[in-house]
Amino acid sequence: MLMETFYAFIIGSLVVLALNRFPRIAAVVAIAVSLLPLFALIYWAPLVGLTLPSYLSLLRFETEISYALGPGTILLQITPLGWFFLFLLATTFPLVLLFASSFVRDNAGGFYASMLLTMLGSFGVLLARDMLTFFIFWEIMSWSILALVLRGHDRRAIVSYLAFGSLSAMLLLFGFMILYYKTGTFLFGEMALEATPLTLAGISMIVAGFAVKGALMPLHVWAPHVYSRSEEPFVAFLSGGLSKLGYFGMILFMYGVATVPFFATWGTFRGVPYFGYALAVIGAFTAFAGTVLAIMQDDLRKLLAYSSIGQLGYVAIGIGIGTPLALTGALFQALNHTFFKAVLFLAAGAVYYRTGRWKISELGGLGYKMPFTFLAALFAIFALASIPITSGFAAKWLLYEAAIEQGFLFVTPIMLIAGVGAFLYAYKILYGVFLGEPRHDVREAPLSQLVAMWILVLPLVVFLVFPGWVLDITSPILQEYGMQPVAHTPYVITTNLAAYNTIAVILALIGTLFLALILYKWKPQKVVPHEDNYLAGEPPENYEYISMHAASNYYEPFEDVFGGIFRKGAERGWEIVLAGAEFLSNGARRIYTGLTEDYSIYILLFFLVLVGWWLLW
Amino acid sequence: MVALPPVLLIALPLLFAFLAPLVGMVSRRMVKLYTLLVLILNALLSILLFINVMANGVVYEQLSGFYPPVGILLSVGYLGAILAVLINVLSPVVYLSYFGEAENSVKFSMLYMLVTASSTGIVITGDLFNMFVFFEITAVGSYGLVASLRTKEAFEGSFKYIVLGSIGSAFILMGIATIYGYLKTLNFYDIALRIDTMPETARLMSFIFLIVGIGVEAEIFPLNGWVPDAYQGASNRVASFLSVGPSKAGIYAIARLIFTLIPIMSGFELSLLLGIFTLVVGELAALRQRDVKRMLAYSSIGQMGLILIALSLHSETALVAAVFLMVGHALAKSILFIGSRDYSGGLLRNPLIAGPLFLGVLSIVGMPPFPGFWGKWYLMVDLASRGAWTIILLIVFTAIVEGVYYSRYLFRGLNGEIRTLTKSEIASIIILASILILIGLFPQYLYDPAVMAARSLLGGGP
Amino acid sequence: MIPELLQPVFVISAALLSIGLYGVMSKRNMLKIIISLGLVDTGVNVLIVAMGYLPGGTAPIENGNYALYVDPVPQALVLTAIVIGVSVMALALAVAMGYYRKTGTLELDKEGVMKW
Amino acid sequence: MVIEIIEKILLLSGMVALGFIIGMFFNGFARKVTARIHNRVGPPIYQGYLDVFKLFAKKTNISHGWIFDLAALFSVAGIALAFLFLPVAGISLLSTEGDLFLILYLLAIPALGFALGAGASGNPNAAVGIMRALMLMLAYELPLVMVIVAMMVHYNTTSLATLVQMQSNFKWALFVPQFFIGAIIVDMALQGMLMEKPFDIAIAPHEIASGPMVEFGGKHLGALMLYKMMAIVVETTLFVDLFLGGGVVLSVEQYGWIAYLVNFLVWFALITFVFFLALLINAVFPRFRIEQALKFYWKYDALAALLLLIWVYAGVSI
Repeated sequence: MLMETFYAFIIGSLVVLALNRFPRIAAVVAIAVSLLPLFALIYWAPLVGLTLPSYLSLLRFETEISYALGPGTILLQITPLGWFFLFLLATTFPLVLLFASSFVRDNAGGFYASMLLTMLGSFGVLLARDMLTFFIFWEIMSWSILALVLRGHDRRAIVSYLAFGSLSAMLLLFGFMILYYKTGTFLFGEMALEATPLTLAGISMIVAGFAVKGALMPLHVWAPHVYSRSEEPFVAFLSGGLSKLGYFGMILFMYGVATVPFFATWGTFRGVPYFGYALAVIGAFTAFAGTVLAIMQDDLRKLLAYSSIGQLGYVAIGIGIGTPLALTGALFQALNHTFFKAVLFLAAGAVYYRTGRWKISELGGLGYKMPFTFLAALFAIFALASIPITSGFAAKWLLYEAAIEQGFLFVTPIMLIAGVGAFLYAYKILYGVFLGEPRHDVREAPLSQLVAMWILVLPLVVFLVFPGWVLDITSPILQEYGMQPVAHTPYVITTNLAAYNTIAVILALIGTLFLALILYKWKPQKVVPHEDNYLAGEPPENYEYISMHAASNYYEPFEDVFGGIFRKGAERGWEIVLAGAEFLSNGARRIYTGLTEDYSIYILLFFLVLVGWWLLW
Repeated sequence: MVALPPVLLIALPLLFAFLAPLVGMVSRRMVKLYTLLVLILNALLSILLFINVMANGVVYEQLSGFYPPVGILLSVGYLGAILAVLINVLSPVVYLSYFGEAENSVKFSMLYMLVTASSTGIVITGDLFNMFVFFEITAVGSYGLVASLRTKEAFEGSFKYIVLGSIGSAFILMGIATIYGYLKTLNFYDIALRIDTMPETARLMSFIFLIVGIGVEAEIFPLNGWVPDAYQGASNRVASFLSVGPSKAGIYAIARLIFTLIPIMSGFELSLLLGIFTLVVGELAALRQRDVKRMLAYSSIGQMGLILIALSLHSETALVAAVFLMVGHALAKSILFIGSRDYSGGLLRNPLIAGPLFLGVLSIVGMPPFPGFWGKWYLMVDLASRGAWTIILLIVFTAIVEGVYYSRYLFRGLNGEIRTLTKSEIASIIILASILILIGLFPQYLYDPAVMAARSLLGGGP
Repeated sequence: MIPELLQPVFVISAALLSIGLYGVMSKRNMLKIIISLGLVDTGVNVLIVAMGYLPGGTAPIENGNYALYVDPVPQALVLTAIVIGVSVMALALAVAMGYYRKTGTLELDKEGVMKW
Repeated sequence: MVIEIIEKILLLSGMVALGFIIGMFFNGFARKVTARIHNRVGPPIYQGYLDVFKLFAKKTNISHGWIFDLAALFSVAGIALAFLFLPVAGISLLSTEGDLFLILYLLAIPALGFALGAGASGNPNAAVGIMRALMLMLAYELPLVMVIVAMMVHYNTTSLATLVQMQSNFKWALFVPQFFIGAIIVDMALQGMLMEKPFDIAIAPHEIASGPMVEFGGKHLGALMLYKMMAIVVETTLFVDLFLGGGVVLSVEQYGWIAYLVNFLVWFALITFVFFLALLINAVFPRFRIEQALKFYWKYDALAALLLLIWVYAGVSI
């Protein structure tokens, strides 16, 4: 059924293209096809030690397959790592399509077709067994994203995506070629890397190529533009699912193909190879700068985009540190980020669907109008801010523990302060969009959108109580790389330094909440409209909401302090690089003067040079 | 199956081309249909020939009753067969885009058939002077096609093409004269057999003459001044056809020159160097280009450089890459050039136009599974197995530059006032894109012939 | 291999070529360029004819006495080349005419759009 | 088993009640001390109790909807939760179930809950106050976490209970030279945590009408006051646990229940002393604007903390 899944995706994308005029039917077809990876996921569950009831696995999928595609051979095989990331993508994907069924209006067939191709590419990437297969599917994924980006009609998004996409592809290709040159094989399993500077350069290029997709600074420039100018269901999948593939690749190449001893050849810093340490530092910087930039955004989508960049920085930190604890933390963070950021982008989409606005300063008071959207977003925001009553905290906690375990004195505070910064922008979303003055008379989001959001909240709730279950499915990955899994029970995670018991926290919170509730219900209360208190029930003439809802320039003092340093820093740098290339380009263009005399002089000169070179000299 | 003589491929369209005015006398509107039918017939013939070659090996045919080496010999090799199919199949598809035009120019159709026939002639001939003649017919036809738009730019571009083309043909003639002066033969096989008996200097001189002459047609860097001007001045379908027929024939001639005719080591080195220069200059020049046709022309130059690099690496993998690059470039560029009429705005808002153009861009920048990807991949694999990191670095750099300017291209197609293409042009690019997809999904049907072509070339065959 | 007798011919050929190329490289008037191209063609043709020449050779007509004859192939080649050259020149003149009709001049425009 | 659970629940509830009682005492204590420094008489020392009871006894309570109510609930419950996870006088009720990171993040629950309700009120003053409070939090957290990380690496633990244990027998962190500096840095951060001057711009009563609390009244305000009072206890206890050995002077194994009593009294004396220090600073300083506060913490405090990190880095090898 594995090969058939790929066929189903290709045929499905053609069918939905043909159904362009019937968006509803197209959505149904697309969702039906999108469930296939989910079945594969269930069928392969024993691979990571999960035993699911057999009636769930309706379809059978091969665990390994090879398919001759003309010049090359497509080699596919499911691994625990692939399974983990497939879990993230396959669960998110049908739901964003469900959301899209009411959100995407014009040219829906194209949208679903491109989405299906994106998933096709990701599916192949996660199963790839050699570099050719990996690259083919990776690029299919990349260009189908480009097709979706084109729908946004935004210059910066298109140019930055394709430019950085090419950069990423070429870095990968270059790196793959170096590995091929040194090992003589494309198969991941057969590569025995010698520790030479050339291989290190190859691995560095590959990691840099993945960093583009994972939006690590300073390679993140495309992400805010793309995230803020594309349709929300796609962005939810891009940020939630596809950006993880960059980190999937990093783990695969840093711990599957290369190994810790390989990197340790060039020395270690506190038990972490310099290479990993550098990645961790970049990750920490990304986490911090992404957070600072997110605080300063007014466009909801840009805020979420920078937040994505920042949160994914943590994943890079974990991968860089590379201890079992850190890798577990990185995977856990990736999982959390998938679900809460998908929910947030979808919630933003739902808000836009009803109000038609993106600017936080133009929204407000939707909490009472769209309570279910608000609650889903609230939960996701709690997870984003890593409040200890959510699964978001467990991931961050693992990463902090890992950093302290290695004695990282300078990286850890940056991680922590970026975590605090997350409160600031999290509150900005809450206040600017959902709290404060009600300014739009709107209804709750459509059912399909609510269902999509709430199903995505579900894993966050489950892993809030039982973070150990995530550790269960990450353990086989660590074992595959010869590492010791982190000690855990379903709700207690134990490290060398401390333990974290979710049940204790949750029960204690329930207890204290109960106490507070008793205190609170002591006296009755009455609900009055907002204006009644501070406007004494008499709104003045020419009552302007904008003056009352203090959400524009919310963190203005903050921007005064940080704005100059952070805003557009990376973009400027890349613009200089582009300007350099355009300078060269001008030089090359000047060759073609448009004059026959010059052109014929070139020919004669060329002739004379050749004659001189070969015959006389 | 009846083995049809390959000469039909050249003779039929030539004959029908000169019959076209007769048809035109009956009804000028009939001419288009007539031409299309002739071209389709030719495409079918070329496919038959291709099947024959793949099944039975190289097909020879002697013309005009003399035995080789005196008589003219046609020899259809594997690479020749692939390119013959490429040219002859794409030529009617590109011609299809002419149907929407109001004008019914008999001259245009004639020239079109002429160029198709003579480009095919270049890739299936076995005689040096015959090749020269076909080169000249191709060139004359192309000059006329470029000028067919009858604007100032068209005339200017055409004139530049004529000047450089004539100088190029003079160089080819001198090369032929040198070779003939020493070896008294013009047959490829004969020359290849006895090329070692030529004095070193004469051999090098003839090589230089020929590469300078052919290089003008094959769009190699210092010799390709006409390319941007002619492509910019030409109408969209002419530019499209130029990138299918003449340029591919030119690069085929280069391949024959460096592999069969004068296979000297320094020849490969030189063409490698030229390829690198062509690639870098072409891609860089495209980066800042605002005129879409001109940008595509520079991009074509870059692609030619890439193909030349692949050819001059002298290995099976690289030659397979070259075949894929040629096919991919011909298909993708013809799509993009047809889409370049009035490109300034809104074109990509129509899904039927956006789809093929998007696929074209993907193939050019080397995205899988399109042929451009296989070309780049195998080229990289070959370079990597030699550890030629400098060249890889340059290719990587130019690929990123390509990404930048094609992204600008895509953006420009999205915003602005709504324009569209004629129905026939849309049909044409859709057919081209389908071929692109088919090759992408079933690359083995190109791969196997490509491998045979590579082996044959490396063995000194056609 | 090449008879010394022919050396003046080579000189003539080279001179024609050089003049032609110089014309192409220095003139901007279309007619002058076309004339220069004609000179280049002629130069090359002279060279090819000279290649086949044998001192004292006759025309290769089958009359039983062809021990010493001029190589016919170059002559055939040159004939073809001349034909081609004429057609190219005709086309070039047509293009020049068209250009003239559009712009009213035969000078190639230095400030035109067709550059860079 | 059941008895054990009930025992545990009673202990926990007692601890929460104790926290509230001490918190209310601190409120009166603060007003008294400040008044004396200002050479006034001031309210009686039990004024805190009176205020809270009065607010909870109010008949009319105004709310702005369920999100508004969440604020009071979450702030009280959250701060109590944080208190339970702290070792108090060496008694670790829940503190072995989590660690310092957990406590740092638990402190955010009441703050966010509070902010949620204040935001839901729709009053611009509240929004401005919350903005300032959050920025202040960002400001003081940087030096705070730097010092905490330095301590974690130095002691090679992240558990606060273990940290307190390692400081028993008067091996207080305060007496380690680098952490003496650390204590000063954290004390400055504590000033911001407690929102005492010069860092009380967030709740500035004269400018933005007490900021976040402006819309609250009756039991809502009572709950928020409870939260503010308890927060004083939690934050000073955190300081004492970090640097002053958590107030543990006698070992429980050796002295039995007397040890509990003595430790408890010492802990109480220490947190009072720490709070007293904060009050002294509070009484004599004017207030910083928010960007000044940010610059103060990130420039001077954090710079000192950076030096501390370098010091610890030089001294620690793993």
